[in-house]
Amino acid sequence: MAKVLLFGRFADVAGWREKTIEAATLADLRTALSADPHLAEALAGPSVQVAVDKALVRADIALTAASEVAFLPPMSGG
Amino acid sequence: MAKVLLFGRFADVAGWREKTIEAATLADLRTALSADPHLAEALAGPSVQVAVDKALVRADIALTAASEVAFLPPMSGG
Amino acid sequence: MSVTLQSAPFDPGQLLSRFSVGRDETGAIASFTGLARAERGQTTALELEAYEGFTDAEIAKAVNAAIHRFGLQDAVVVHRIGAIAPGEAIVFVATAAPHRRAAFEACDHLMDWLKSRAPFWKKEHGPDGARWIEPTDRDRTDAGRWDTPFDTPASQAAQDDDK
Amino acid sequence: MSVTLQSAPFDPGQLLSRFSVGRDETGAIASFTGLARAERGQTTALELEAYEGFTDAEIAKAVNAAIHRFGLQDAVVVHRIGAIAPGEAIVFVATAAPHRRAAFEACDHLMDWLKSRAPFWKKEHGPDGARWIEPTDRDRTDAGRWDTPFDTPASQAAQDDDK
Repeated sequence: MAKVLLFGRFADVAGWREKTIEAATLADLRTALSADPHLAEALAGPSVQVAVDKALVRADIALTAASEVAFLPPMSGG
Repeated sequence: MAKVLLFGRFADVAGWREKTIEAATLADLRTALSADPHLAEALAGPSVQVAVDKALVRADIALTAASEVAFLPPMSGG
Repeated sequence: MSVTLQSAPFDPGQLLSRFSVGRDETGAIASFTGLARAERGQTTALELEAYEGFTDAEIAKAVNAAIHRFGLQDAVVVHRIGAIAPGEAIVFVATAAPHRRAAFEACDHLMDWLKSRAPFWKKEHGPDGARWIEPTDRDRTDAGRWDTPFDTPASQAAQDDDK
Repeated sequence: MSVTLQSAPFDPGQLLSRFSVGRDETGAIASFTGLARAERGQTTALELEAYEGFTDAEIAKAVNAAIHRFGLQDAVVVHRIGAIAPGEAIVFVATAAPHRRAAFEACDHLMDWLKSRAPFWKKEHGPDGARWIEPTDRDRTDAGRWDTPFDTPASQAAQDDDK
């Protein structure tokens, strides 16, 4: 279970910005999100970053009900 | 004849900033100013520039009563 | 040092006034203001999205690194988020140092970092609709000017891994 | 474009506010503010002398050359003359351009020029009396960074001749 945040074009692709999703790990969460093939394709793109509780993560990680998972498209800069 | 302006340390050395001096040419004016040996020494230093009517001059030049001659010590920048 | 994300428009001059008072030992203040361009009607508005709590923390890390690297006495970053109209300020950076070389270089460096590596997502609205923008090659090259073997930002390292 | 010599103190922020309004096609404004340093009590005041009508004309030439060289949309220089107390602004330079590289480089260049080649004479007042200041070697080196075969300022050429 985690609060999931989508930024930039990911939110446009998915049609939502924030959702609570049942998942024990980040890998599980990715699988759950893949139910939307457009979002799955967007999240698989290059330079996509994932932050758990506002820290970038690169490996799989366990999630709790309090976890906040953010999917970040390539950053555009300010 | 010319209005003579001294800037920076030249004015400190001479004890004046502005004076009207009889001189037909810049060379004559330099001779007249040499009456003050301290000023003569200061004006002979490196990087000293002379402006006549607000334009830098390097050669001798004729002066009129309306001429303004400025002696500029090495510029310090702002 | 301060980093602010705000949706309200700001006057860069007011920020510079506040930053420059009471500095008896600061010889140099460099500032940069980025404004939204109309592009002759091609851009009607800019929309900037940030991840609050993450974006500001990443910027603060970059500012603190710049303070250390360039020997700054102080630095400030204010960045707009949300919708920005042409002519409005998007970003303001000011740096204070005893001498001007450090102030200029730090300000230049921070802007290069902000334009290419700061966690923002930018949408341009024009007469033909909206599109998401990514950093230009020039932005990446400019930011690369400052890289040292000791200085690969975490976000950049993560990006490189993904490629 | 404007160049102002003034004996009254000024607020750099107010100048930046004025410079940055109504710029729909300006993406970048760089500014620099030079402040008088107290040097821990070693400098009680700075005194700057200019040759009015000459100094401002020379600065205007340098600003116009920078506008042409860097493709600026606008530039402004305000310079104090007379007595300046520690913490007060001595000089303010702002440059406007479509993109930030040009704005930064032009501002940096103008400051290097102003600090080493602008016709000012500077006296530092301290606890042990007053002394006239000349440009530091660093100032000359910084200004030299911008020299091109086509770009030897008249004042510099005259100086070189005298050496």
